[in-house]
Amino acid sequence: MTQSAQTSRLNNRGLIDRSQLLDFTFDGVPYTGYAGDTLASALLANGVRLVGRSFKYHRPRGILTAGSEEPNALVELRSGARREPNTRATVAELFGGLEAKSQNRFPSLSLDLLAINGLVSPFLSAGFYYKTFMWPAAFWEKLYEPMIRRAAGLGRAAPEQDPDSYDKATAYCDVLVVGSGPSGLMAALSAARAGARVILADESFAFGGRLLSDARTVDGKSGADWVASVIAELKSFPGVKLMSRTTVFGAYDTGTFGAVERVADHVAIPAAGVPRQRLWRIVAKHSVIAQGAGERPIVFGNNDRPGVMLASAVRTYINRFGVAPGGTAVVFSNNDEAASTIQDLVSAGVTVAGLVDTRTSLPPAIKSLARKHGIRVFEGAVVADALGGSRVTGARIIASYGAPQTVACDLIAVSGGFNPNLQVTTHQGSRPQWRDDLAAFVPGALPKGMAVSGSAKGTYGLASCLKEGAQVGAAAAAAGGFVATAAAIPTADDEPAEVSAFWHVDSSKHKAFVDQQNDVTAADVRLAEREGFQSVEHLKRYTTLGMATDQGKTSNINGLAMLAALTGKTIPATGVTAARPPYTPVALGALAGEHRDKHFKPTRLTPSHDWAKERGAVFIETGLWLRAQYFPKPGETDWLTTVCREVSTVRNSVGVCDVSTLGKIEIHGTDAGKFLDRVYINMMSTLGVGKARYGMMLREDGIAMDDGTAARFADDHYFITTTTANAIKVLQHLEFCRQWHWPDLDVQIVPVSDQWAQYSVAGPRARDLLAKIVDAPFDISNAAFPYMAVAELTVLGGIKARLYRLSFSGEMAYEIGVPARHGDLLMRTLMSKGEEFGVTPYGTEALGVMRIEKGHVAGPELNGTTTCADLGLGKMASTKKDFVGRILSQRPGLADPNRPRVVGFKPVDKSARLRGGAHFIAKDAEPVAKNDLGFMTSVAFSPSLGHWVGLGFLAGAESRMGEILRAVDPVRNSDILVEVVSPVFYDGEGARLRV
Amino acid sequence: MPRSDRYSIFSVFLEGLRGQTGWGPAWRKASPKPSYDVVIVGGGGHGLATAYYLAKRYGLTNVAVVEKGWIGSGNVGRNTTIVRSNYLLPGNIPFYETSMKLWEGLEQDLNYNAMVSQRGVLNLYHSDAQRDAYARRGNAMRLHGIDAELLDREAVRSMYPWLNYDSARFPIQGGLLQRRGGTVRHDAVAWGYARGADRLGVDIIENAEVTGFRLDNGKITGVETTRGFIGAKKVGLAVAGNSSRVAAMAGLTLPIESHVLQAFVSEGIKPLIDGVVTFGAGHFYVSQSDKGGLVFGGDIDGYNTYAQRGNLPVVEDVLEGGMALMPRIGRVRLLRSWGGIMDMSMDGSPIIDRTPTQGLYFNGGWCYGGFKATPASGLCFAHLIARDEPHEVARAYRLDRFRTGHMIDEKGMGNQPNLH
Amino acid sequence: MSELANDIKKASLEASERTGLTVTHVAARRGARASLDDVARAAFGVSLPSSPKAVEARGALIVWTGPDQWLIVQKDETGRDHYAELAKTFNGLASLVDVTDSRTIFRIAASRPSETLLRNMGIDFHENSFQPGDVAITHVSHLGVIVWRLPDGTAYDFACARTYSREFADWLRKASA
Amino acid sequence: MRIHCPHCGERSLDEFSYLGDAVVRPDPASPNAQEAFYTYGYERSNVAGPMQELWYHAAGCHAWLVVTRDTRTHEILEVKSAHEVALARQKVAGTAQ
Repeated sequence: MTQSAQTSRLNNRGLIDRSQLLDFTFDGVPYTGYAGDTLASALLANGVRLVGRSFKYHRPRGILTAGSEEPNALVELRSGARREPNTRATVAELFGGLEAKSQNRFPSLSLDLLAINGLVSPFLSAGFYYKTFMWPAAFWEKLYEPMIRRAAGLGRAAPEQDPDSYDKATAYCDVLVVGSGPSGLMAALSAARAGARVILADESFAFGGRLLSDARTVDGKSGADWVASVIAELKSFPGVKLMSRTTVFGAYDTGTFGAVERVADHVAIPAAGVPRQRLWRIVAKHSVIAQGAGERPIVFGNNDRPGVMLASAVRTYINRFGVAPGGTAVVFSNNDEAASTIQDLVSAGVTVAGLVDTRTSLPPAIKSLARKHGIRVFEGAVVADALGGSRVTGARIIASYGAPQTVACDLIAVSGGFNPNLQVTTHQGSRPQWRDDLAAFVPGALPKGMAVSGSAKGTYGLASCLKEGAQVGAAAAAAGGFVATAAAIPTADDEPAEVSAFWHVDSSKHKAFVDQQNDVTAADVRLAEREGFQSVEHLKRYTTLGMATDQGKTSNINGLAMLAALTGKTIPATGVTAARPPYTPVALGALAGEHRDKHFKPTRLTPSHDWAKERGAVFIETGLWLRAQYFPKPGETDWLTTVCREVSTVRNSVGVCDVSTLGKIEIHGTDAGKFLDRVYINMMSTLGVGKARYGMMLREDGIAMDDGTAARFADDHYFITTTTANAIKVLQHLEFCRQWHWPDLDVQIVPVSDQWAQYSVAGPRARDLLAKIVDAPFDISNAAFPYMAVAELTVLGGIKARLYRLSFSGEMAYEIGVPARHGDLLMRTLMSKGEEFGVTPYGTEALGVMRIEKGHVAGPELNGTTTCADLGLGKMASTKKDFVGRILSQRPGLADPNRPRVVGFKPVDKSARLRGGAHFIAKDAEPVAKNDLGFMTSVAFSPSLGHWVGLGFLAGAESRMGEILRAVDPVRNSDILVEVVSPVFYDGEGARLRV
Repeated sequence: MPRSDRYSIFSVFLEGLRGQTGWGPAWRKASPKPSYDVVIVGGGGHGLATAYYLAKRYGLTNVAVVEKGWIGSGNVGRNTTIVRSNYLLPGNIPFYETSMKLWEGLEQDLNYNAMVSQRGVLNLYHSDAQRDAYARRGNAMRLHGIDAELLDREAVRSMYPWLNYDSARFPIQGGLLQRRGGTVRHDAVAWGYARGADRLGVDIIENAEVTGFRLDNGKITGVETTRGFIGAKKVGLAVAGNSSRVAAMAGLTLPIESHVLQAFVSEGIKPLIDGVVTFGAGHFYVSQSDKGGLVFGGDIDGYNTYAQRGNLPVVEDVLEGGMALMPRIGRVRLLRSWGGIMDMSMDGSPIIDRTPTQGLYFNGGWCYGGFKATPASGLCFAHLIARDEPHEVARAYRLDRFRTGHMIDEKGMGNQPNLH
Repeated sequence: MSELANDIKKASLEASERTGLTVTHVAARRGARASLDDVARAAFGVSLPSSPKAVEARGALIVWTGPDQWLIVQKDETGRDHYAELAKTFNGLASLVDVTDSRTIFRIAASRPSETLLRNMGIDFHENSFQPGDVAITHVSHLGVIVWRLPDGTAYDFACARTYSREFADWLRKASA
Repeated sequence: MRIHCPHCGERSLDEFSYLGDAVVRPDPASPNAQEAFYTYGYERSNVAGPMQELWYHAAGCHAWLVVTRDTRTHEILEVKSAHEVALARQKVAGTAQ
């Protein structure tokens, strides 16, 4: 059942589609509206005026505007997981089934108990909280702040994850036109006719801007009809992209614009596969900003009462939406647009009870218009106060002559003049300029490639806007190399637009709101000035003026003008706060696009992934890779059991691990050896063909960057590996060295990480297993293919492969590489042929256990602050050559022999568990910072030794070998004794490698 | 003197009854005197705090702060308001803990409510290695007597049940929590210190841009400003973001690059996030202001710049992190984004030291840790200027540490400022 | 592994994974660019492109992939080892690496990009901007890709790193819908 | 911000990574190498105005670039291949000897 039947809807008026009746609810009450309505216009059509409560004083608020600058009519739209807080009813497009709720009220909109804040408001002046709530200190977090936090905020975030999807897109054009009012349309038309690629974007669901809102004619047609004809022509150009429901929210460097398209906000639920919104990065060679101008209110007493509305919004509701926003109106103005407002009100059957104009002498045209309609004119007068509570009941008018008078009305149409919507022009740092004749700021110097047109530039008057748009559009296309002439200017009149600056009625005893959303009053501005907050930025920050969701579109200039009056400075000397992106608020989800949940970052799969998945592997995220962590067998319920079994199998028989994640880089060229000598600390040019060598690279600042192996396949051909984590960094570094440091060297660098499936085959039976897959006549005997040998060969009957006799595990081991497409086959074959040896696949956990048992350093030790000496690799550095990092590694702080070094640790109580991150303290010392000797970096339970083992950095390591220390771990309540030992726990002589 | 100079619930009540007419300026609009004992260049948080502590702790009241625009116009008014002392390295921990303790007593000290709010800072971890790195950090804090707790996944879940636990690309494993960490109302810090310094006799001179330094025999004698020459026995620079530019006027080259860090605030919503949460698998950290806005940020844009604005790719990167961590905020809207220029030092840690010019002292290189450091930075800089020797908790912040190889590199990124 | 399910085939767009190819990375040796060009012209009848272009000659598609670097994409033929032949041809003038398995190559058979593909590409993919024979090395949705438009204008090839190819196929499915 | 890669054409900022001041690695054999490397590594240009800097086309052709960019406005004044700049530098150095 509908509550009321759109009692304020005007017959035969507006651009709504009366054939589509739409049901919606507000605060649970059902209403109807039409397609083409906004939520605000539909509410007004149903006579609803009270829409929200204000931020601080919880005062009743209605609808002030008809656009995206709305400070008051904010609602929670939709419900459940789709709940959208702070949605401006003035731009929310009506759809069937729309649900909206008022916000920031308790228990209901009409009875808000927090309105009591209004009664104590004398004490809640601007910044009062900086002066109190200080005693006792502990009460701030416990009492005062929770109270403030609960009261603050507006709507509520959705209670669960956003169920809708978002998308990102990029578009290129020669000319981007932002705004489709008269000027924007003509700009787009001129550019399109010249053959330019044009994007025309408008935040509304309908193109036309003010042409839809004002009763004007262009070329003898109604505004809407003329718009339709232009849009039809624009559509006929293949190079034109028309984007409605698209807000260009930010201008960034080099012609890049951020825009958000509301793809499916006008339906209840987006269709399958359709995103709710789409983020556009628009790259424009030239842009035309034609976002129009926004009307500003005049500040007077109780100017926030529902029923006080911008005059331009009154016209929009009448003309575009066919709604009478009131029954009896008072028009309060300082400019000539009052005439249009009066005409529209009268034509809509609204009684105009008075025209109050701050100007002492009105233009004759306005006077005769008023006379014609029998409207009382108050010249040189102001509306000092709106009367009424939850809706306006009258206006108290004070003229320069006579006593104050009260005029009954339910609508006060207010206009204080216009502010060009220049925000986007300032995003790259240009400052606006003040124009006294317009009593407004206009765009200043513009970023390269940007032009402004129409009322966004301060050009008022329909004919002038059309003309300027045509010229600016043609100029933009011409600048892009197109032969362009301005489109013929359609016939239209310039409306009079004279304005006389007027900001604030100071003759009221009531609260007069400057920033309606943040409840900043004229008294707050006065107080801030009195306390010395006289910079416009101080005013903003102290009072919160302009910091609401409209970024002060309806309040900044008024506040600034009031401050200027108080300080005696001019407005331009007072300055203006900077507008920042976004132009209007943008859903956070849209800025993330599809990159959330599992798609936050891409997932990289190893060549044996499918096989490992079949095998029941548990996977772990390693950077962007998904790697097998361990391979539980049926019956194994504890990861440690599985990992110990994998390690033992490798140590006693053979295991296979996918190490394809290592970075792999081909280094070619006649100077390849020379080049590698300069990037590794050790010699690589002396490496024999068919051999591999462990290598370490430093950053230029002398700190260890990465380690890996270099294999030499020919005089001019090396193959190097990097750690999984540093693959990209090392490639970038090598390219830097090649291109910038030593451009004369003949070196070619080719990344091949993805080319090779690379598996470690490790354990005493590794050779036996490999013998089964290596094609004859390749000899893999220890004599023919010893430790650190490498070779190119074929396996499995002709598959090209590379074999490396390398060991990370400490066992006799190989790494075998095959082209990645054969990786799956190779793994399956190794598993089946290895059955007789009891082969096991092993994952990253077992890999880590064995490297710790062997004392190999890895990521936790290569932490970006350690030198190779710290890592126990100081002797590797060649003294016969220069290499990256050599010079700066000699600085005293890095060459200091007392720096902490890597050593091994084992628990004194063999059953005790070691913890990474524990700190070392001398056995009898207090666990305080001055006694801190170092910290544990890597730990593992060693199945080979039957107890935990660890690596860590220890100050004075050499003199502490064998010492018993405390390993304290207060964050995990652990404090145990450990013995300092060699970092190599297993096969210290390396005998097992070489068999 | 105005009727209500001391701030309290009583004065607020009294002024409420009297139409708020008895308040005077929070700080005088001072004009420069011919000379001072100390001139601090930079009316940001650090400069104002330095002046305050010079007067309050070191008895130097013939002090001026010169500011090129309005006080607090730099990073003290552009940051994401977080305070914490959860540092890793011994060169940093005592300093930031000194700062934390000063925050805890700030309001009573200044008689100004800067809304120091200790609602906890939680750094999430997403892997075993990250957990151990946080354990190392947490343990280092505990050894310094600072609170730190290592939480597991369930403990994190009980604090923030609606983060993404079930469909995350990098699942949350736990977090390092410092309960004493939190947020402070940033502008109020500048105003509070300004008011405090003013009441002790310090001249705060706004709209006076320094255009040069006057030297005599290698010793500083004063600063040239757009409001004329101001003589000074000692000059302290606290102009982070512009350090290189200002120091260049004194012939100094600094191990600092200027980079932009973007910050963001959403529309106000009812309480959602109590403390500060940082994502460990992406560039995103967030808290909620008392007004209800989600205040968040991510990584710096990564190129040298003096333009106080960034570009779109970083905006997207930050929000991708945000949505990955908290997919509930998808329909909350971004209200405003802005950029602050960071003094990125070559090891990610600050510099508080003498310069080769006698009487000229330098404070800068704060990277994006400057706000939380404000009180200790002011105290230590005041100590250095007054005593001509470093404060004991700021001894590591030497200008020459890069030359000697004694870097304080928390992140291990080396001399690459855009990676810190 | 075939990364692309048949379900992405659309009436207007035909997407498929290309198999049976040999892909060779060719990087000019220092100072050998001119001689390399001579040899290439002798072998293929065309010069190696110096800008992001792909040229087709004698069964090979030569794709610029950076300064002095190219991919040579050839269809496998029984009894021929393209890589070995190229290595012989360019011996001493260029470094060659068989990178056949480094990337997965997807093909969209279309004479112009769909609206969806156009907006999902980060570069200007408009048919007049990205013309037949054009090459771009770029990224889409955090995934690196080398894309070229066949010189005859009949199709677009997307070469993505093999280990990301499932992720890339997901993107392609969305981007070509 | 968009950078015109001399090889690939104009691309968005997110394809590039930044190193900073385009300074030349000092001669490690020079007697004041310690000081020269300190200056090279730590006292880099931080000018407010046009600056020559090194960028890497990470998501593109992997070329290092020398970009002249105004740090006050982000306006890019010139982009060159770093490899070519380095070669020219060596040529000049060679001629000087």
